[in-house]
Amino acid sequence: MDDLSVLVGGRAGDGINIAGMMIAWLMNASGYRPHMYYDYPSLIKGGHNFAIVRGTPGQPRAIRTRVDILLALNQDTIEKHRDRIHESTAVLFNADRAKGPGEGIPVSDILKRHDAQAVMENSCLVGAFAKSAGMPTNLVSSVFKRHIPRYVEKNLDVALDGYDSVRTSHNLAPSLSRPLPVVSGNEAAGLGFLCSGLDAYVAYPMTPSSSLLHFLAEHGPPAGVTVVHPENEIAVMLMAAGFAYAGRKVAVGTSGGGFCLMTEGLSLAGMAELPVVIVMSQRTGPSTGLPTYSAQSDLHFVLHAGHGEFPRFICAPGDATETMSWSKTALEIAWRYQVPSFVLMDKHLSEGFFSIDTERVGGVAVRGPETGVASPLRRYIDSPSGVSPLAFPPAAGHVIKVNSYAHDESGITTEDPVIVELMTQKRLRKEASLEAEVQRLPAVVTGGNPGGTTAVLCFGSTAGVSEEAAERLRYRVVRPVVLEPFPAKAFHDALSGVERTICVEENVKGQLSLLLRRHGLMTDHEVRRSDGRPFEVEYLIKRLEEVPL
Amino acid sequence: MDDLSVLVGGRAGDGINIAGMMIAWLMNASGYRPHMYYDYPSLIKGGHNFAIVRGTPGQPRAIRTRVDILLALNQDTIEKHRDRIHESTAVLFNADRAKGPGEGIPVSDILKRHDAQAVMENSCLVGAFAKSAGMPTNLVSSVFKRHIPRYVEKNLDVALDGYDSVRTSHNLAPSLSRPLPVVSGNEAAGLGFLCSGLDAYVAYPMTPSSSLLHFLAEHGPPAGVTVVHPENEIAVMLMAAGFAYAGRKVAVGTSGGGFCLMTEGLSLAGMAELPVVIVMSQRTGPSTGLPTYSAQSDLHFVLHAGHGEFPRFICAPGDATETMSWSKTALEIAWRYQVPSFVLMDKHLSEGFFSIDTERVGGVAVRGPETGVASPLRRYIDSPSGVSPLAFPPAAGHVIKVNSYAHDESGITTEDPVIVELMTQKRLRKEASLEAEVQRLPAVVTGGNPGGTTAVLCFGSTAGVSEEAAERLRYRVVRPVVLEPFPAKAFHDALSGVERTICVEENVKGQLSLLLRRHGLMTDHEVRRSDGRPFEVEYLIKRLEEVPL
Amino acid sequence: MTSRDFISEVQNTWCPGCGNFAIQHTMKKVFMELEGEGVVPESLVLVTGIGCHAKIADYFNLNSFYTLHGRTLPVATGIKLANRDLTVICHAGDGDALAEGLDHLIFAAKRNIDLTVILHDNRVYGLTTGQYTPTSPIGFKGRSTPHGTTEFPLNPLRLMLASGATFVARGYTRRMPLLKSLVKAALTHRGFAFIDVLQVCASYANLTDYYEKRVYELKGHDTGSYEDATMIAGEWDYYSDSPIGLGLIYQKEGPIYEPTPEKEVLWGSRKDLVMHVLDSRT
Amino acid sequence: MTSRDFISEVQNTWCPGCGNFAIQHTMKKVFMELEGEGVVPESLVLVTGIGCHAKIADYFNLNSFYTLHGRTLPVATGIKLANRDLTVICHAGDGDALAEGLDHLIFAAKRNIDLTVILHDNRVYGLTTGQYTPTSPIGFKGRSTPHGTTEFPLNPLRLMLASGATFVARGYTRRMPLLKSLVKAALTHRGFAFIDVLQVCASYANLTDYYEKRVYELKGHDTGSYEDATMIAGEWDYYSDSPIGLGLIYQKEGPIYEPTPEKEVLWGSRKDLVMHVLDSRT
Ligand SMILES: Cc1ncc(C[n+]2csc(CCOP(=O)(O)OP(=O)(O)O)c2C)c(N)n1
Ligand SMILES: Cc1ncc(C[n+]2csc(CCOP(=O)(O)OP(=O)(O)O)c2C)c(N)n1
Ligand code: SF4
Ligand code: SF4
Ligand SMILES: [Mg+2]
Ligand SMILES: [Mg+2]
Repeated sequence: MDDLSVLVGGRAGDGINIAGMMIAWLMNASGYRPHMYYDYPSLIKGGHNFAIVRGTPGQPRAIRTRVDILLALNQDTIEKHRDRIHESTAVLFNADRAKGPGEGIPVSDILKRHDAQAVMENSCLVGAFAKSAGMPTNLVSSVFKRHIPRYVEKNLDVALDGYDSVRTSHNLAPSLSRPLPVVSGNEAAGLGFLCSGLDAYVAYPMTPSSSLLHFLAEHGPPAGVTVVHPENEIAVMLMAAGFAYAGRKVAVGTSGGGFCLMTEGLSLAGMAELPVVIVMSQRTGPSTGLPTYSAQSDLHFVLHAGHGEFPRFICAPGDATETMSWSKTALEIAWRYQVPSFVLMDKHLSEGFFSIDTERVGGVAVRGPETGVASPLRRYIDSPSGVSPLAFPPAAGHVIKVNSYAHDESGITTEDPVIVELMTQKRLRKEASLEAEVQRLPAVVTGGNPGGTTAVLCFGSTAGVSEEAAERLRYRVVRPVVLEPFPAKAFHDALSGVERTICVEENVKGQLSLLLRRHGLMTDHEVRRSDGRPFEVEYLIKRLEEVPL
Repeated sequence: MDDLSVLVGGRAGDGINIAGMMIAWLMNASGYRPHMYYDYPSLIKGGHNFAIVRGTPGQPRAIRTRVDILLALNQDTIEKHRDRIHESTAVLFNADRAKGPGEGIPVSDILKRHDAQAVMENSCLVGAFAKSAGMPTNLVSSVFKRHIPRYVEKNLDVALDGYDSVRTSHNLAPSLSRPLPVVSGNEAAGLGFLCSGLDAYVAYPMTPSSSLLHFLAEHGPPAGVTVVHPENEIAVMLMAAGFAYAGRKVAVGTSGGGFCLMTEGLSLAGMAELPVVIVMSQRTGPSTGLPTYSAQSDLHFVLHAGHGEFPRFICAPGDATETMSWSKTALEIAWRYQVPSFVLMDKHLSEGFFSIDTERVGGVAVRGPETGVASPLRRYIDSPSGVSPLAFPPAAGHVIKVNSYAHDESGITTEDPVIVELMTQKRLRKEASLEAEVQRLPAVVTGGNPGGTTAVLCFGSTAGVSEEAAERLRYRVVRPVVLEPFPAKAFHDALSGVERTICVEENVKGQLSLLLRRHGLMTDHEVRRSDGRPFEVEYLIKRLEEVPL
Repeated sequence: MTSRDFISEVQNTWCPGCGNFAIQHTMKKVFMELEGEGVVPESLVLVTGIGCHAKIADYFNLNSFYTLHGRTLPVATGIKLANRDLTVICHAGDGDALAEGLDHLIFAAKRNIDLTVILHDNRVYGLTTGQYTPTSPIGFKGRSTPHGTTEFPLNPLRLMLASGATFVARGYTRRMPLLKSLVKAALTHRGFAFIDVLQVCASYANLTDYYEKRVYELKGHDTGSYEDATMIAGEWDYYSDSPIGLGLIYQKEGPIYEPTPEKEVLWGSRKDLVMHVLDSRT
Repeated sequence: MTSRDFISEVQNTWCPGCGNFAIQHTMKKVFMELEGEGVVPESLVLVTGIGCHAKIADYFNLNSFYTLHGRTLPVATGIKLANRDLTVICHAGDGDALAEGLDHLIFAAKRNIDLTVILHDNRVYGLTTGQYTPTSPIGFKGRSTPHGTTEFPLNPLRLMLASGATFVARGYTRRMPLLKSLVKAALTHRGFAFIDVLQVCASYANLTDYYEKRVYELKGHDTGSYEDATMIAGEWDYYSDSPIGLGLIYQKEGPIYEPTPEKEVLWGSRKDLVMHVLDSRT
């Protein structure tokens, strides 16, 4: 077999995410590319948590409903996931907290034997998984040694006893892929920023964007990145504006509610032409909603947020590799055009794990903003591209003025309709330049069966599942990665020969569909989900099959 | 003549708006319906201010470029408005601060004669206007007595000397219309709210919404309306949520930047199903922009503001009479469907003055929300319409829980996908009910030449100028007053027989046009203006005539 | 709703050992006492932010408004202005009320609006898994500051005193009888009452040992003296080694916020008012 | 940019008699003095809110960031963190910094970020034509409170002291020599400096007579004592009849805010760091 799905479940606080990651690393070390989905309610202890880890020789980017190995730290895990169990599923459970059917593991005995704490239960199950999947013990030791930060030996002892207590149920076909780094979508964004010269990251914690803050707070400062967690999201956006004014490359991150509070500052960035990157990771709304579940329901909010009209760039990557590329691109574009620039993500992408192929990571080359100073510097001097040269204080002999009011080329407030119109046109021209830039980017991705006459349309994190389902059904996938300025021509080109379109989205209103209408495409069918859970491969196939011909 | 346009101009602090209002009242008393546009920069003293007052026997709702009488308190006024002067324009100026051509008025002599202060300059010019327009002195005295709060006699003496110092240049045709109340768009909204039982108004000052706060702060409390001006707009929206929870009919008002700060609370209102009316008065953006100038550039922001998806009602009235009707309707709809409900305005409408025909004021009849309690009360109990019965604390024997998280029918937090989906569907069903309600409203207005095959499409404050221009050109005007849920059927019906559409908007992106595309209508031509100034009748006609056939 | 169960049937998901249990228990006891004294439970309204503390909205079988992160105060103010007969209680977090929504807290105090704020001051963002808050001690290593913070904490008591609060107290979740008397006093205080409750967070900031060594009960100072109160509030700076006084720090009577001084409806009917306004505009 | 004209050619539109002129003039003198002492004008950055006060951004021929209503502080903080060599000065309004964006002001003080706030405290919203602000006296009849406010004013000095500000002073636009020395001291103070400038608003809150009768220059108190400072700051409550002390109220040295304690770049290059992270994830 070469497509293994493992579910590990228990209560919040049981270390389910760590167990999932260990399984991912074990797969990785066996030459299987892992993808992990982590499902947890918004609480610290108790409640049902589970992770699904899927490994295949090529990178999987979606999960299946059916699992091959189910690791249950408690009875709940078995009950809640009955529909994932099929005849060849190996169910391995903590015999103290659950009863079968399946293979019980005497976890408390094993822990007692090694004088280990309750938190090591998960290591025991991970060991059992390795045996069940037919992995050798030396692989287990090397992965534990590499990835367990504390009490490695004891954890390993526990794991190996777990290993010994079950049978091998699946024999993974050998795979020769070399292990790749495994990172979350948020970490990929952080890595992209680090590569493209980020100077500062400012954020207020909010699921599912927080882990980007955590990542950069840990790794940023030693690399010279200033990381600030201020009083609230209003301050976040405005601090970022300050950094940008002073010439430092800055990004912010948040989710819906926090983004609401940034919209006034966003409009300021639009008017004052300040480059700011916004990582906006969607979760189920409205309002506090389901903090730890996903959605694609803020697309139009992000498209239109902030009062007044100003150019912006929005990209929505589909997996970790793309996230790393496009976060580089987003930062570069922000500076090249002095615009707010969005990386639109969601919980599935932000907190999902993927192996990442750094050689595939692209992104536009760093060319940087137009700099150089006119004398005396006019911060908003008009130009054919609409982009003005940049300079930052202190600039000898120059004053650098930015302004949230309508202003003249020097940044001085004006109410003169002629100047106002001139500057409005300048910003519009900047948008046109940005549009031309987007034409040079891989802004639309085609997948599945390139000749398919039925096309699945999607954006963002549903990329993986759409492609896998489409491959099965011999459908084409056409996916805009850039959503603003919308790559209309490339999109229509990618649709050539298509007779039937199905738009797949995680929202109730069909937000991509609405956007496409604006560009002259009326989608034929809609497949939507809005309970915060990911489309699993089988489920999406079924939903696509249900769509009338 | 029966169409009189008067411009009065001077510096900020000269009382130009008061002069304009006096002229409006004089017209009103002469049986002419006045409309006033007031143009001022964002400063307290100095700078150029002017008002244009136009009177006709029927209600004018737009201004003309050409003026018939120009009243100049200073030279600037003459210089800046040269293109408004035509051969029969009477130019009357303060001879101390301007020199002709035209008729100079010895203002300082007159003031000295009556020992009057400099602030009374404007009364002198108003008197001169009355003479120039051929109004009798007894009309001047009665209007002054009615509308000047202090030093009536002295102001009147000054006015009558101004009267005597010029010739009569225009003879208004007699009109028998009875004088109607003259109010601003904001005041009309306030009156609509008072009529429909508003309990509380919460706002933070922001041009051009502030005068609604001022109006209700003055007239609300004696009528039992609680008016609060809190620390900022976040507090505004959340206080409103508190009022709504406790069963009090509440409205808030703001403009773009302040609205940004309300978006998180808006999404809360959507999720918690709290009825809140938002008066959103647009001004030129982005960001601080031009605080005292107009725009229609926040339509899509208002359509999509707040993260996640929830039903909302948006209406955009076109003049004061409509504003009074629709603000009643907006409040009623908010409560009937427990949704956020918008009155979308702009500077031209909010601060423009119109006479108002109270007999024409409609608005849905007050039917109120479904109330009554289930036992035990479930605040979000599902129902065929999606609307749950309302009750407010204290409700004997019941607990009333509202919640920003995804919740069950009782308002208790849930992460269960089945319940989440149920409640999402309930909100969607509420939207469907609201859609059906909109079909019963006069949600689309047709004007101009009803049989015209060219249709001018517009929304909000451009109603008046579009209709006047369209009448001239024998075009039809089709104007949605409700923008969400969009009255698609009524709109398409109103367009029947139309072969060519021209969309008139005060923004750069064509926001109405984009919205119409979503509903299957690709507009043919666009006429836009984005410098914050109103379309004047002649200007719009010219622009419409330039549109290729 | 006589003799009722104040606690709802919702499954409680606070971590074992969490100080929120003590707060919940204390509130319940006070509510029961109040009911005994004739307060109808239906007139109680709990307003919570978002965070671990806020789950108390679900856990009480009482009217509640589960608001947004940082926004208890404006919502509570709206409710109170809408109906003066309701007893409005904010359960706020330290991240909630002191970072995201500090502005509102200060203005509620300034206005002396008649409601009570129970600050679940665990000195960490609990629900978002452990970042520093405004009251975290300097050097705190949270997930957003893994190298340790470099900021001194805010002293919420001093801030509240400077803002005009008329009832300022400090409680501690491991001193429940005192906490109960403070909550009772706060709820019966006419005006804005603020209790900074030092709440143990078992998972991210378990300061039990630190507190146990330092807390003592305040006695005998003049609770009506602003100067004394400021000094007492400053005795402990929320990070270094000094005694931590628990109890009522300051209380005074002051006028309760009313948006306008007008008390009576001057117009017989809305219609009369509208007619009057329209009339004046002809 | 040697020997330069600090004042720009933009037409000034403050009302005749407005106290902002005095502030502008004072700033200019301090800037000139600083230039004489070797501070390059290009290293000065003015950050303003929105309001009458904020027009100073246009009126100075200096680097400026004309922000949003209420948001001087976070922008200024970003600028300062981006480049420690800049001298960052916030010109904020009382509505601006004490209502709309109070949160930020308190956090800037808490962090002791090295910048200066000049509060143009005219005790009214000037630009929006006269509504009450947090420092308006009780009973103020503004356009949003035509029947008179019912709220006591905030005392910004006490708030700043309670927030950890290390330089707190009060100036008055009709005492320019004192104002100048305060501004100079604030700009040379290392850390967060706050000056509450009582600014006459000629159009909506002309309190000249009220101030002239009451102001006096503070002398001889221990500016290093928090307790003394709190008392002095409270002598006048911003509404009733008591002397109004002008001058430096409090100053102390404290560590300047740095987001993280790390000072050096540990990784030779970003690439090395990225490689290291990726490596640890296989
Ligand atoms: C606008 C906004 N920003 C961020 C969040 C994410 N968030 C939820 S709870 C929380 C922190 C809670 O900390 P605290 O208020 O101290 O409560 P505790 O969990 O410690 O009780 C944060 C940051 C949010 N819900 N809304
Ligand atoms: C978010 C937001 N709300 C409201 C406004 C409108 N506004 C502009 S200036 C101002 C008040 C200014 O008062 P203050 O800060 O005291 O400055 P002053 O004019 O008195 O100098 C207000 C409310 C705004 N620009 N932005
Ligand atoms: S994280 Fe802390 S505050 Fe939250 S429930 Fe657990 S112990 Fe309590
Ligand atoms: S309104 Fe007041 S603060 Fe504003 S410019 Fe005029 S006098 Fe100065
Ligand atoms: Mg906390
Ligand atoms: Mg002010």
